[in-house]
Amino acid sequence: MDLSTLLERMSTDIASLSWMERLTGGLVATVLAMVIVAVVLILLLFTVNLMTKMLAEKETVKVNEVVTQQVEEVVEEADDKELIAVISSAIAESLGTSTSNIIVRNIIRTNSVDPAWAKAGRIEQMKNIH
Amino acid sequence: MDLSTLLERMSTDIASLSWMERLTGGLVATVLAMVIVAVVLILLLFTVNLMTKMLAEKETVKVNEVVTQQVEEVVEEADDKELIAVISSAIAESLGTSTSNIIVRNIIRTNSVDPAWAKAGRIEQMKNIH
Amino acid sequence: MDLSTLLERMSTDIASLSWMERLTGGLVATVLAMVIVAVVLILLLFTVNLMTKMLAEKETVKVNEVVTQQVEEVVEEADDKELIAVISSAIAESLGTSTSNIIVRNIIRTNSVDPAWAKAGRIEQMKNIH
Amino acid sequence: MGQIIVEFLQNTGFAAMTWQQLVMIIVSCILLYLAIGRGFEPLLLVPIAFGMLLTNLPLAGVMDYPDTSLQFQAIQTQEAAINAQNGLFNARYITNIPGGLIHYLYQGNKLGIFPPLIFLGVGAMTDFGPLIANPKSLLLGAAAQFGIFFTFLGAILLGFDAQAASAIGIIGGADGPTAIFLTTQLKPELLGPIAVAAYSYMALVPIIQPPIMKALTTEKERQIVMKQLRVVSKKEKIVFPILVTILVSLLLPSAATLIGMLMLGNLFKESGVTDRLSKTATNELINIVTIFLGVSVGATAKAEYFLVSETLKIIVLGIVAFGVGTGSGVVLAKVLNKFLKDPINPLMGAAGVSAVPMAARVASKVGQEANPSNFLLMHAMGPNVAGVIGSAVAAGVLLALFG
Amino acid sequence: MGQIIVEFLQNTGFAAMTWQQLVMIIVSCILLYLAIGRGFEPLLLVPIAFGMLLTNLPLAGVMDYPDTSLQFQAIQTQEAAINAQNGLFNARYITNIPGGLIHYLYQGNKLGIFPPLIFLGVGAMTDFGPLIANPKSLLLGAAAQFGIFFTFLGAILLGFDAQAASAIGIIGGADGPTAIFLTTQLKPELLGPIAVAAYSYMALVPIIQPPIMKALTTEKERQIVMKQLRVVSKKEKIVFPILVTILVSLLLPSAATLIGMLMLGNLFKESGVTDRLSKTATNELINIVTIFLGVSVGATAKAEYFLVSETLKIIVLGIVAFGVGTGSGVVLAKVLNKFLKDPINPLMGAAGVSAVPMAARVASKVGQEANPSNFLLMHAMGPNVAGVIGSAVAAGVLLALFG
Amino acid sequence: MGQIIVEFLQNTGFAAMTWQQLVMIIVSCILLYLAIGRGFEPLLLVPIAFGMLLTNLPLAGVMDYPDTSLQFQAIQTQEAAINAQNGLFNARYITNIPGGLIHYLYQGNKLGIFPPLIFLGVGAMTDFGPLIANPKSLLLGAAAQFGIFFTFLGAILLGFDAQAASAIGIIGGADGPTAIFLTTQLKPELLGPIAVAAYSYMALVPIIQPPIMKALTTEKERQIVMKQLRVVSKKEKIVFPILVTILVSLLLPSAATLIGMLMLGNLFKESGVTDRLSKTATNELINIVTIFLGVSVGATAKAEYFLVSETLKIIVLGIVAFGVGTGSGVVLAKVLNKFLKDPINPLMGAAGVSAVPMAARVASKVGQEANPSNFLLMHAMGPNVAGVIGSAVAAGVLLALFG
Ligand code: NA
Ligand code: NA
Ligand code: NA
Repeated sequence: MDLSTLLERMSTDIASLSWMERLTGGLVATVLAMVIVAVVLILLLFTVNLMTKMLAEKETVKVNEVVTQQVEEVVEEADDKELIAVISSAIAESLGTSTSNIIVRNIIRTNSVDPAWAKAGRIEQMKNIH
Repeated sequence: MDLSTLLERMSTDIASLSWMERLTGGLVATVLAMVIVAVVLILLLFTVNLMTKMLAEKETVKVNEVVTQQVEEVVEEADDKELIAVISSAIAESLGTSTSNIIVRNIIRTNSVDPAWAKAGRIEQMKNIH
Repeated sequence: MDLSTLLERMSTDIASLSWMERLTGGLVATVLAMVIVAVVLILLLFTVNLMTKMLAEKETVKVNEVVTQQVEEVVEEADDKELIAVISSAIAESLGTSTSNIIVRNIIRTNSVDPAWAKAGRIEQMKNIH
Repeated sequence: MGQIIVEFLQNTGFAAMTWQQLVMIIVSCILLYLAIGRGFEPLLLVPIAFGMLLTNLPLAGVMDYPDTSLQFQAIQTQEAAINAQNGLFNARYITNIPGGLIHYLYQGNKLGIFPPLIFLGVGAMTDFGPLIANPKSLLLGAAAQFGIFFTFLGAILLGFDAQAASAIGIIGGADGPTAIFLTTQLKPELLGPIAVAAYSYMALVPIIQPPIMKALTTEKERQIVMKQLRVVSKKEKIVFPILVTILVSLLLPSAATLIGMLMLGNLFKESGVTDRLSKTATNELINIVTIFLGVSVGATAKAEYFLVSETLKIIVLGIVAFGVGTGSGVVLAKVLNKFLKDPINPLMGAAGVSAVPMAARVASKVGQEANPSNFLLMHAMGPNVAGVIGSAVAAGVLLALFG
Repeated sequence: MGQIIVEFLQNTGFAAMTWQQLVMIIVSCILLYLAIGRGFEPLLLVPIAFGMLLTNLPLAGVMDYPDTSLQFQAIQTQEAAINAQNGLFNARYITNIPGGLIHYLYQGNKLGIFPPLIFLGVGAMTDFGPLIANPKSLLLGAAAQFGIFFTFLGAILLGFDAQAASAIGIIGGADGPTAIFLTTQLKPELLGPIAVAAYSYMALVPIIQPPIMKALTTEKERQIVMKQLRVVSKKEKIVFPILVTILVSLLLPSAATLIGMLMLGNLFKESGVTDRLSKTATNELINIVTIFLGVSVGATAKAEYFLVSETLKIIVLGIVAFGVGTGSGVVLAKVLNKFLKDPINPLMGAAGVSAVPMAARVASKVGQEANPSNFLLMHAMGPNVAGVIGSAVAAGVLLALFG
Repeated sequence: MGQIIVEFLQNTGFAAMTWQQLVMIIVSCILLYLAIGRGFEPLLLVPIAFGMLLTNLPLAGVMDYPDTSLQFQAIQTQEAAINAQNGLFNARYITNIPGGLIHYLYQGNKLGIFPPLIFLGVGAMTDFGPLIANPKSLLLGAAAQFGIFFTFLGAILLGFDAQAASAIGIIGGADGPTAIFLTTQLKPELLGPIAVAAYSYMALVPIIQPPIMKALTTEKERQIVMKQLRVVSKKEKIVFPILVTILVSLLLPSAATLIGMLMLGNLFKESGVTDRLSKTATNELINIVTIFLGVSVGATAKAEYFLVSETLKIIVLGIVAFGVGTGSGVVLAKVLNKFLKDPINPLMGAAGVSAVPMAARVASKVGQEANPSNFLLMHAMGPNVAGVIGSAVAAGVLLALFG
């Protein structure tokens, strides 16, 4: 019985195989499978190395530009205005002055990608889907 | 062959039609379809005009009332309290006083419909679904 | 006709039953069903009472500990930092000083479980699912 | 050309419309008005009414069956021949022309999938704390189901068969998903009127219940003050859903699906370690299912099935069921008071019909009218959530008897 | 052992690949580049391109049919025998070997479920206010559909049958879900090229439309200023979707599903009492459906069906449809101006092809080039959303004629 | 009346319960305790354990098959007669009595739909940066799969057939969705024990792995410091998922579905232009699928299939698979160090079994015990995510050999 038939019978009719045949078949399958896994991942390793080299050579700022632009579009001014309004009034209250006397000019938001996304709202959605 | 049969055969057996028959059928279908689209949208135009007039005559504040009420229910005070707590303590820290000496009385939130919705939480959900 | 057959025929062939038979069958079903509902909920009542007593005896802090730990893990510092940055700069602006001169040391967030959850982000997700 | 135009006009909905369809379209517009203009259960009435509208538009075919075929493979091996003799054929089920959109959405109801998923979300929104703190609430939750069985009897006497009578009675459970679940299992052809009646009466709780409550109680009874509920520990809240699932399912296997999903949702909430799942069950999942369930429930209310004398009977029987349930809850509370040291405010009995949390709010409000300093909401939540369990159990009993 | 390795190598995709598949893999990578690197409709092109990639990987079988059987139950009772004589058999449909993942996802397209769900979400994102304020926009929305029927005629003359010609023409509607819905109903085998063409041209609106707009208008016409739109009341916005559903579905029953879902979504948004459902329709539901729809649409573009001469014809006819639609909208606007007191800026006509809201933005931008102080975006949104209704109506007409 | 009560009692779950079902109910409660009380993988163990509970409640029928019929249409035209002779019949598949809820949810597993959707979400949560920065991690990810095949051999020798042995071996991949996907394709009847074993061992990583890691390494080896990983560019991260999909699917077409969905999710994340889809894939979609998958996986653990001697063997073989995988990763790292200029800390090899990101954290923690100033987490993430790819590839190999 050749190996190919042996593997076939291991999945269709293992009861008919002797213990020795099972051992042989199991060993063959184990070695074969492990070799294939290793070969696939090693080829992947070479390919990733190749990719890294190729991209490093051609590296430009093009992609980054697109991404940045995307992020900027998402930032909603209305949002910051809300925050500014809240904070101004809080400060005003605590200092005993009226809101209109205080101008919060520039709030730098760190780490704002995710929340901004969530707030981008209907307009942004219509822009993209459909 | 009448037009109805011609249209029928265009979808079941177009290969048997002559080029002239196809042209005729195609033209008929095009004109017919365009007319129907136009008629539907023109009727819609009249209907929308009619709707506008009818609603304008009867316009009351009933619907608005319901909606406003809805929105107000959604606003959660807890939320504002959280903000007030955060801001007070920040201000207190920066001024070197204890939180309990500062009372932030009144934070006006603009544009708060959407976030308030998200925070309305379990109670509001149970109220509506089920 | 015994009651069991009667109930059977009420669902398969009610047209063949006399009005009296329907009344009998209906009454039997009503009483039977109501008794079963009552028995089930009364047994549940006893069981809940039992549960309460058993858990009261063994009550430890184990479960609470786990839960607390869970909640604490969820709190993301980055988040508070963002808030601190925003608030500091707002205060700085309003007082006319530079941000780097103000240190907001300690913001106590109340009621933060839900928003924290939403912000816990990718890392926390990977930790749990998969 | 003229002939084509005539043909086309004959194929418009205007030409094909029956007066029954026109009536149903008007009914659906009234329901939309009640939902949007008056705020009655809009999250369910809007999809239901819109489904009702779509299904009654002539020739639109939104509920049409698909045109399907079976393609058998030729039998060419000995194995295939042996299989064929045992009734096993290689075959593929093919859709030639797709069915209407709502035909597909409706499968979630027909196969009993959507109502338990709604229960999963409801469970994840429900706090059983008041029930655990005061398990006697379960008695009130049981009593309020009497309306279901009383109406069952009435429906039998009016000529409905046992399955139909069960589905009509369950309207008295004041629980939409349970009513839909039981109806699709026992009498799918009545789904339209029963679902519409169930949700309408749930929306009308603040109008239906107070007169009954006041008629059955004295001013003094309504003033009864109840002592504050104890705090329920986290552990109890975690054990409770598991315990209820096991006990109820063992006593009444046919209730396992509804109770199980309700309690799984609650476990997601109370366990404190599955917030992601709890959040999804109470938001996206329940919302998506609500849209699909609502539209397809409404779409079962086709004119030809809806505008029949049965519908009128169902609507009348439904409100009887509702009223009797309210009343029997109140009466049991009064009976219990003869035996209890700490009396129950009998209004709490009315909250047992479920319709969470509306019935509890109504009960608490009527109580406060009698005694403005009496805060009963938490006490009413106990019978209220017990009523959810109670009607699921009642549905299980009816399924076991006539399923 | 050597034999096994040879066998294994023969079973790799490298050994089985055809040059057509290689071409398609390269095409899908180009589409990914356009979507990610250039930002063209990424939310749809990324899933579509990835589906195209997966389906053309040899032997991967992501679209494979399952291996299924029918198991008939033995006929053992008299009732079963009688049923059998009437063609009714107790039987179970069994999956022996599951199909490919995308085979299952694709059912949502094939059965016409996904496109109406996308429309539900689109409706919940759309503001029909500008259309209600200026209903004449509907005329422009009608005119812009002429490209569909013009192309239909061209496709007929190029030898396509009426169903194929309809599906090709609908590309000119500039509306992805409508194109997919009509194609799956009339000519599913062309879904790949038609969907790819429809979404590509929608992405290319800013490049395709301006030259046509400028060629058909004078500088002076483009400078026309339009008076500000009136404020539309909440009530009008609520009544509008109900009215449109009823009127359009009665006139054209085959358009009921698309129009109905679009308007249900809009009602969720405008009613103000179903925010939960509106939010879900515009977020999770549409996102999930978009992923599944996109991947499975892409997966229909198998090399053997895609790389045929018909595809080239479709791509050429598609851009003709698009261009004629743009042009006919502009021309109608110019014709209308001969009759109207307040003239329409003819650029508004180009917005009628839909591709919401890109076409409206392009029209408004071209207008501003001619007159920097002229803000036309709101005016362009009217014909733009009218174009969505218009192409759904056009799809309904084609379905009615050739479905 | 008495007779009815007796009948009813006989139909309770108490009367019908077997001792095996009781054991399973207790097991499910223990799993709930481990999940909730001890925090072991609660997001999956809670649904799994609850599904196990429900499925073992006697007579509850949550996994019941529906009762279905086929209705053949009468053959009345010549065309229909010709079709019939070719085996094509007009017929409709009808559900008489719906199946259990979990029967329907389970179809998502049975048809291989849920695991790839989980992978879509996992991909959108995964950062392949550490792997791209140090591709040698792939070798460790390959080595750690040795446990799978070692256990396969053991299972064969213990008398399992090749399909069962494959499904048992894949437990060593420490990857739930992959284990479920492979098992449903090769040996669905073992899904219960295999899924439970896979998720349990994944939860026990912090207990199982450290002793093995310490036994196979010297204190000095564990102290090895690795140099910081380079920054990976956005472009590399975008190209990587496309590249891996194409390469792996061409080499091993049977791995295309899992790898493809993993990489599509990752592309949603890294492309930066499909945030909506990425967010949905990592939240609502994965949560909904997790609930359905978990409950239905648990429900396959019915007492009669679960409480058999095979289950014990599977549990023992599973931990062997896990341990051997951990060990072979460590050993390969030590072997590699003989050839590399910059040595690898051999603990990194243990992270290759996947169980993302738990195994990486454990490896980094054990490293820090030996050298408190050594931060290895990012280095461990490389082999860790390589292990996900590795076990998907291993599953593909087993499918190709025995599918
Ligand atoms: Na109830
Ligand atoms: Na259009
Ligand atoms: Na792995």
